[in-house]
Amino acid sequence: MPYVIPDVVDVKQRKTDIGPPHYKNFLPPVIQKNYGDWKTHEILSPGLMVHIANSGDKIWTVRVASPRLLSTDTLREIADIAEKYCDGYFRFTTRNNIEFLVSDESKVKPLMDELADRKYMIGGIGSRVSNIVHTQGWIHCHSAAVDASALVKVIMDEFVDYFTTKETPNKVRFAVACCTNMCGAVHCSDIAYVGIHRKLPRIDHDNFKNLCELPTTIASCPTAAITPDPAKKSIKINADKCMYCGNCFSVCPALPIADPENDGVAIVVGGKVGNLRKPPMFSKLAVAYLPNNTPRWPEVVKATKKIFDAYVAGAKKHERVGEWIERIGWEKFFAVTGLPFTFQHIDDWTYAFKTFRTTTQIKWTK
Amino acid sequence: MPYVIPDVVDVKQRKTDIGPPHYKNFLPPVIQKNYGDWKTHEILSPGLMVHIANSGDKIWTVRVASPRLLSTDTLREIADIAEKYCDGYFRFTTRNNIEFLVSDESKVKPLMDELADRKYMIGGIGSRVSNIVHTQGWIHCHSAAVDASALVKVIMDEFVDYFTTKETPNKVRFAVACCTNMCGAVHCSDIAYVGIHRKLPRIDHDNFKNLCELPTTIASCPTAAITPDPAKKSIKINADKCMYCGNCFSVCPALPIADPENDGVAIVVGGKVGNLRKPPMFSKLAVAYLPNNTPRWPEVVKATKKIFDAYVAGAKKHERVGEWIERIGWEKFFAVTGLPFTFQHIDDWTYAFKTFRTTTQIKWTK
Amino acid sequence: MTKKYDTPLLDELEKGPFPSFVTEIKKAAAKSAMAADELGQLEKSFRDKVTYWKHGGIVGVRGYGGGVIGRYSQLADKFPGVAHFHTVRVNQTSGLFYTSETMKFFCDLWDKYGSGLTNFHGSTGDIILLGTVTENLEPLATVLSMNGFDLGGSGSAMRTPSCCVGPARCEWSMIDTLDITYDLTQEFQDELHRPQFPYKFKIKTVGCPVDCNASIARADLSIIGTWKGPIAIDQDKVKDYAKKGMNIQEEIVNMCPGKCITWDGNTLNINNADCLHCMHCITKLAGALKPTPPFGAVILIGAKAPFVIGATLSWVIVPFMELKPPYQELKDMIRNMWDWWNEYGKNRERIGELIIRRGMREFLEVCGLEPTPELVREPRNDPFWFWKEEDFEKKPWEEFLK
Amino acid sequence: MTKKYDTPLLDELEKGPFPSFVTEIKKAAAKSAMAADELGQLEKSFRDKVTYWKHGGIVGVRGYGGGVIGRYSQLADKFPGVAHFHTVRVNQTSGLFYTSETMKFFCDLWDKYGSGLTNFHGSTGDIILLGTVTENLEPLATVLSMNGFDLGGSGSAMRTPSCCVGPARCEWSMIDTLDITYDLTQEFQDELHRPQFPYKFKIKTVGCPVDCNASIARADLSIIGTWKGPIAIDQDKVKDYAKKGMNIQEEIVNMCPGKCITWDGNTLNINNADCLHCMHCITKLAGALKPTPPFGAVILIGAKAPFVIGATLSWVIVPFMELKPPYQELKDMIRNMWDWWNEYGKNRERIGELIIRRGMREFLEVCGLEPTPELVREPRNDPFWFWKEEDFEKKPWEEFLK
Ligand code: SRM
Ligand code: SRM
Ligand code: SRM
Ligand code: SRM
Ligand code: SF4
Ligand code: SF4
Ligand code: SF4
Ligand code: SF4
Ligand code: SF4
Ligand code: SF4
Ligand code: SF4
Ligand code: SF4
Repeated sequence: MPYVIPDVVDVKQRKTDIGPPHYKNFLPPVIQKNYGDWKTHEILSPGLMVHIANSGDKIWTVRVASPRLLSTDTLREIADIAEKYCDGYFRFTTRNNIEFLVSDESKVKPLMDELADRKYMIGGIGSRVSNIVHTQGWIHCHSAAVDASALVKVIMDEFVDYFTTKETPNKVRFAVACCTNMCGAVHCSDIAYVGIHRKLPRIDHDNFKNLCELPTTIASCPTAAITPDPAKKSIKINADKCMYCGNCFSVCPALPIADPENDGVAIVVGGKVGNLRKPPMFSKLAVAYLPNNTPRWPEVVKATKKIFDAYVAGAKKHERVGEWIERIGWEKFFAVTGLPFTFQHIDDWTYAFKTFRTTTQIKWTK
Repeated sequence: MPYVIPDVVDVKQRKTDIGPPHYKNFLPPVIQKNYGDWKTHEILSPGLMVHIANSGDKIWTVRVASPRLLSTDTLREIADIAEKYCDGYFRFTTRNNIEFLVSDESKVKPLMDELADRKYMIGGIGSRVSNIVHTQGWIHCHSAAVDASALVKVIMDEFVDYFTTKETPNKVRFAVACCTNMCGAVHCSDIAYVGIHRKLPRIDHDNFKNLCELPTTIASCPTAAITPDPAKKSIKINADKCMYCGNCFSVCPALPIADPENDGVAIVVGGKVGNLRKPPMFSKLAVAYLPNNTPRWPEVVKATKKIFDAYVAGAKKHERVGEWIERIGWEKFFAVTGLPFTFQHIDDWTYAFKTFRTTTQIKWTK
Repeated sequence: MTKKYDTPLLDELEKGPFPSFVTEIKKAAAKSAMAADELGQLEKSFRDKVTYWKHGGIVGVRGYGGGVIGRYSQLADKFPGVAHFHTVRVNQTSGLFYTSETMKFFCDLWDKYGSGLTNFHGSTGDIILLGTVTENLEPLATVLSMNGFDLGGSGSAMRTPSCCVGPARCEWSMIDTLDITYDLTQEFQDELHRPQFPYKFKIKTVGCPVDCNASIARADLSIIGTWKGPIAIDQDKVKDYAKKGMNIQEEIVNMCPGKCITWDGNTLNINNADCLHCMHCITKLAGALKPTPPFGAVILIGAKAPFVIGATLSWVIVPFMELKPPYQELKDMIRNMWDWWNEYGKNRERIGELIIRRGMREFLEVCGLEPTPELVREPRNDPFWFWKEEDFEKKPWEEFLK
Repeated sequence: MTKKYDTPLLDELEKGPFPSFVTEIKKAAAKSAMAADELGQLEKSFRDKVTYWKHGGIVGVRGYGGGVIGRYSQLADKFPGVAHFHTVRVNQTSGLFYTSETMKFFCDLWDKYGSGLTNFHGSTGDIILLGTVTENLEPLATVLSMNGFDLGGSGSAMRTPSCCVGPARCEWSMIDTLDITYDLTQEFQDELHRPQFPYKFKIKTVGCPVDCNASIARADLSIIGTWKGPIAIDQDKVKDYAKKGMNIQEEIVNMCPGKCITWDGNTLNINNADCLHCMHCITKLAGALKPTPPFGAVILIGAKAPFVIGATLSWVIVPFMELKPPYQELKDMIRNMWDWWNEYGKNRERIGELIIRRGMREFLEVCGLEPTPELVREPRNDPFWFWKEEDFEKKPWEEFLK
């Protein structure tokens, strides 16, 4: 396909609703030939795997890390590398890594050498840490209580060996969401971070009537803390009911909630999405709040290390973080990580009592 | 203690708040001596066990079934038997069986012989069916959608061998509640019955204002189906929201809901209260409705037999009904019992979505 | 003497091996007009498939706000014997122990003042004396108290506490269930007899996690014995079980929820650090294994029937409390929670419902309890929660950085 | 050329081994004033610990209701390059495959019309072109369409469907994830580009229960491949695994949730009737085990982020659906559910929330689906439920008595 970018664009001529191009256009010939007819695969090293078709054909995949936020310079470089070793074919993974798709075995090693030379980080395949699913943060979103890319960077820097070489009992999926809208996969990740507020939204009564819809604003509140304030043609917030979630701000700009002193990060753990062994699980609260200590959030990194190291030390092979915790029990989780258990850990929202312990089955930890 | 019932009673002399007599007064001497100092017990036959104290002392317990609804004639007979063999000592169990407490081994066999002669049903100890926890029914309660004692009788008649001789994989705890107030232990029993309605309460507007309190009546409705009808000084019921639970009738006699044609019995299964192996479990809906076919509810007996037989055939030793179902899965439960699965089985109340299946883990049954 | 009714439907329920409640009513009916009319009305209920009792009706005895369930027939004309047919709830003895003398006293009492029909016992635990008339209530209560018995609970009151047989005849009881029940009943006579709460409040005590009194499912306050020491093992007895045919691997090891038992055919090993204190191995290997001290109880709150929020099982609020007379810590805690419930509870709101409405934190703080992971099955999942000003002062992460 | 800012805080994030997003912004900043001001504003955010983007702002392209996220700086005076900084969402290719040529086209396009910063990809799956001004939107969209690309979704619309790599490079894919995604995207262009729903609607398709695209957690409609046939076993390959040191008992047998595998050191046996189709054994013994036909998909509904009712995972609504082009049954079902949602859904009410509000029965009936036990983790527990008149006619118990 020859791509064109004319100097002068006639916007009237634009076609609509053509949808994306057909995927066949982007598949390497060996994939087109063996589409749906793969036999097996082997993981040859942390960043290299080969898929073998029933026909005997093979395709090698070399995976490298990506910060997801990519400049066109970097993208061009990737394209160049793909041209050199992969006939131009490459893909991204659902976790934002880059996969070079090599059809010719002899090109695998040279590709990996060049990637290494250029300081690409090869790895992420198999039972280890892969890239972190994340969101916009302060780079682009009005709603962010924390930056997302920075958290990814500091966590991956800490656990980088587990991307490139070391193994974990099973895959460890990290995720970051910069606010409770949770555009990342936070609610079902092994270890995840979510930006939170801890103070009431500030009501800008003057702007409310211009910028916000009353019913939508009221309906947005998960705790029904918002009621109309007819006198002011605005709203009231019941401070006792507000959980600082910020959903009212999502629908109404006149309710800013960001607060540099009190915003920060919560850590949730033990979620997963796959159906292997245990059904998919939600992440649960491990640390209710850590401060936004820019630029490298040392408390977040430390707390994560406590969780991660305890998991690596304690889990059986193939156990995900949540499976390990379920087996040892939450009381042991808090004991072995040394993380404090606070009132915030005890649910008090709509389905709270479904999380209370309704058994005398308890392990003594002290 | 010499008990007195004077011919003329001076009600002014009554003492209040004395509480029950001290339990020590009712304990056989061997129990008083070895109180809190038991070593072990042995189940010698389905209705006989012996408890052995660290001192070497023993006490034998002979258990017989009771319909719980007892006439003074029968109670006197029981007292006489206890006098003859047990120095007058006996007790009831938390499931309403009668336990004769024998301190003298030589009296055990004669006691059991006499009980058998008098057609007492000996059994219920160990891994089998015991008596059915139940409620008042048409014998005494204004709220009953079904009779309780009759259900107990017909179910126990059916499974009587499992009380007197045969074993089950683990104890099978039956319960009956005649309405959704559930004065029995229905919500946590292996197999249980609850009387239900299927039609709207009928509003007696004339009596409402005399007999009922508006806020209490509104608050009683679990689905918020009740709203005020100021014109009539009464209430309205939103037919789309009413689940026929009858709680409004509990607080307001002007809302009769009983309906001979449509009332009946639901069967719930798989609950338990003990903490052994699995934490306590709620019972879940197995059969949404069976008709009140007095006097012996043949459909209820048949449906129960399907469940009971499948459990006995399929469960591992020590598995309770709920543990067996959890292991095989609900889809298999419905397949092996042949019970129909209907829309009523799918929760649509407050916590409904917590019961939906959030995994692709499925067993194929056809 | 008493009226006779044809009862073809009920007669069907005298057939079959299990003891028949119909036979019991007939026995009473032979002597009591009330019981006879009960039988007649019941036959009609079976024919018409509907109850014929009127809704409610308040009756009671002087100085008490409960203990009697008023009951009137809708068919008083046809069955005058049950025009009134009230129930008297009598506080049972701890552990449901009786002597023949006591039982005969109850029989005499009830033949004199009631229908001759009883329930041993009601679901809550009371002795249920079924069917009497309003006039008999005062003398009945007086004779009861002369003989050392007292009424049980009804209405928005503490209800008659009850327990399992416990230390009286069970080797596994780790707390004195009978004594706790007796002591609490005596301590809270006023709360038992004079409804003063938003709704009913039930206490059930059992000696161990087997829970032979369904405490966790049917009591607002569940007190369940447990232990902290290791499980003592008599290896010879374990081997005996194996010899007698028990498949220890299948029946014990594989069924242990803590996955903390091993068995090599010779020796049973328990990793007590992972034990969940479920009682499975101990009960199935009765005599071979036993819990060791410290003994105490798990305290749980909130079980109830389905209205209005759905049935609940009790929730752990104290993972381990030592329970020695006079049980002061327990009593103080109970009073604190009642004060709070009385202050905030709505009419007909059980304490568990109030906890849901106002939050577990407030409840724990009222009771002077700490948050600990033992209280939850799992921590919350959705990322919204409350902060109090005092929380901002705590900076537990400062620990991390050391 | 472009402005330079001191960025001491961000510079810290160029240290350490993982590729740095700050380096990426700096690269773009060297050429683009927008990217340069992005860097400047971001440093300020890091200093002040707060975001400096304004709330919302609607921008778009003619004929489309979505695909662009309007974004304006609060600090336009200080950082004029990001006064406008809109995001353009471009519908990605199924499976996220690219050629170098295509990628270079995107680079040229974005250097011309935008900041030079991108995300490959957004969480929903779109190509994210980060940072452009309103004037550039029309020409950008035109050039995209000239070259065969189109905008993705935003707002209350169907969002860009996405999938796992599936049959393109995975031996376990039991449905054609790429084709289903492409076909549905083409079928529902109008719903993708013109918001007409109460709220957003996401579709994610994966080839098997491993769910490499988090479909069950992040899609209103989750389509997950599965199988009905037995698991085929290559015993030699299993033995190879054992030889290479895999502890088959521990790692496979004990971890099987169906408890349906046995291993005697020589032969692996699977009782397929108890298999839960979880994929554990198949993935861990890659090459030795494989699923066999019939192949199809489990269809699930309702996953979403926490607002307003708490995060949900999708719920099974069809235990097994064959999925062959043109996927008519699936498309009809989707249209039916959308009609219902459009009729009853409130503003900002996801379809899962509507199902909770109006009941699963109504939803199933609208979709023409039957109640089956596979839809629930467990049947309801509390004893209140609805009856419809038509239910009274069915008397399934008449079967029992035969
Ligand atoms: C490339 C990718 C699909 C795509 O369309 O892009 C992919 C590819 C493969 N996955 Fe995956 N998975 C991919 C995201 C996922 C996700 C989704 C996510 O993380 O958001 C999951 C679900 C995670 C969860 O449960 O929370 C996922 C859970 C798995 C598992 C299950 C692990 C477990 O036991 O729980 C396997 C099986 C295994 O590893 O044994 C697997 C296996 C595989 C195999 C071996 C499948 C195959 O035969 O090709 C592929 C290479 C394995 C590897 O990376 O270790 N893949 N895999 C995704 C790579 C993401 C990345 O860059 O790391
Ligand atoms: C007498 C009684 C206590 C009382 O204060 O009255 C009692 C007495 C004993 N129970 Fe119980 N249990 C009694 C009600 C219960 C209840 C409560 C209920 O059914 O409402 C339960 C909980 C049931 C549940 O989980 O839903 C109960 C669950 C058990 C179990 C656990 C069974 C299991 O594995 O799930 C054991 C242990 C065993 O049988 O191995 C047990 C064991 C025992 C032992 C062996 C304890 C002992 O060492 O003395 C006693 C005789 C066993 C027997 O009857 O088979 N008892 N037992 C109750 C007799 C009721 C009856 O008439 O049948
Ligand atoms: C007699 C007894 C049933 C029996 O045959 O054993 C009984 C009988 C009644 N119960 Fe009950 N309940 C009895 C134990 C229970 C239990 C079980 C327990 O205590 O272990 C429960 C479930 C546990 C709980 O407390 O939640 C129970 C939950 C109810 C409820 C629902 C309460 C709720 O919060 O949802 C009501 C409705 C009410 O309070 O208005 C109720 C109301 C009633 C009333 C008073 C009817 C009414 O609506 O006013 C019944 C009087 C029947 C009659 O005519 O004699 N009864 N009731 C039990 C009391 C005997 C005793 O004192 O020993
Ligand atoms: C760009 C992206 C994050 C990213 O960095 O990848 C994103 C960014 C935003 N999301 Fe999102 N969401 C993105 C994927 C998600 C996902 C994950 C997914 O789709 O797999 C979720 C969770 C799943 C779900 O749909 O529930 C998600 C749940 C939300 C919500 C909460 C929706 C809810 O029902 O609770 C909001 C709030 C809203 O809709 O107003 C939201 C709103 C937003 C807005 C539009 C902010 C707003 O309040 O208006 C963000 C714009 C940021 C910006 O300035 O660019 N975003 N959002 C993702 C879209 C990229 C793409 O098209 O590929
Ligand atoms: S998670 Fe919140 S702050 Fe982050 S991109 Fe999504 S809406 Fe914006
Ligand atoms: S922040 Fe959340 S809880 Fe507080 S008022 Fe706004 S929407 Fe309601
Ligand atoms: S369950 Fe209902 S009908 Fe039966 S005794 Fe209790 S309140 Fe009365
Ligand atoms: S029967 Fe139940 S659901 Fe119906 S109106 Fe009365 S309280 Fe509400
Ligand atoms: S609950 Fe425990 S202590 Fe009480 S009787 Fe049952 S087994 Fe014994
Ligand atoms: S008490 Fe229960 S958890 Fe503890 S060792 Fe025995 S079976 Fe295992
Ligand atoms: S979801 Fe299944 S089919 Fe798709 S890539 Fe993952 S393992 Fe392969
Ligand atoms: S797919 Fe899962 S459930 Fe089925 S046999 Fe394999 S491990 Fe067991």
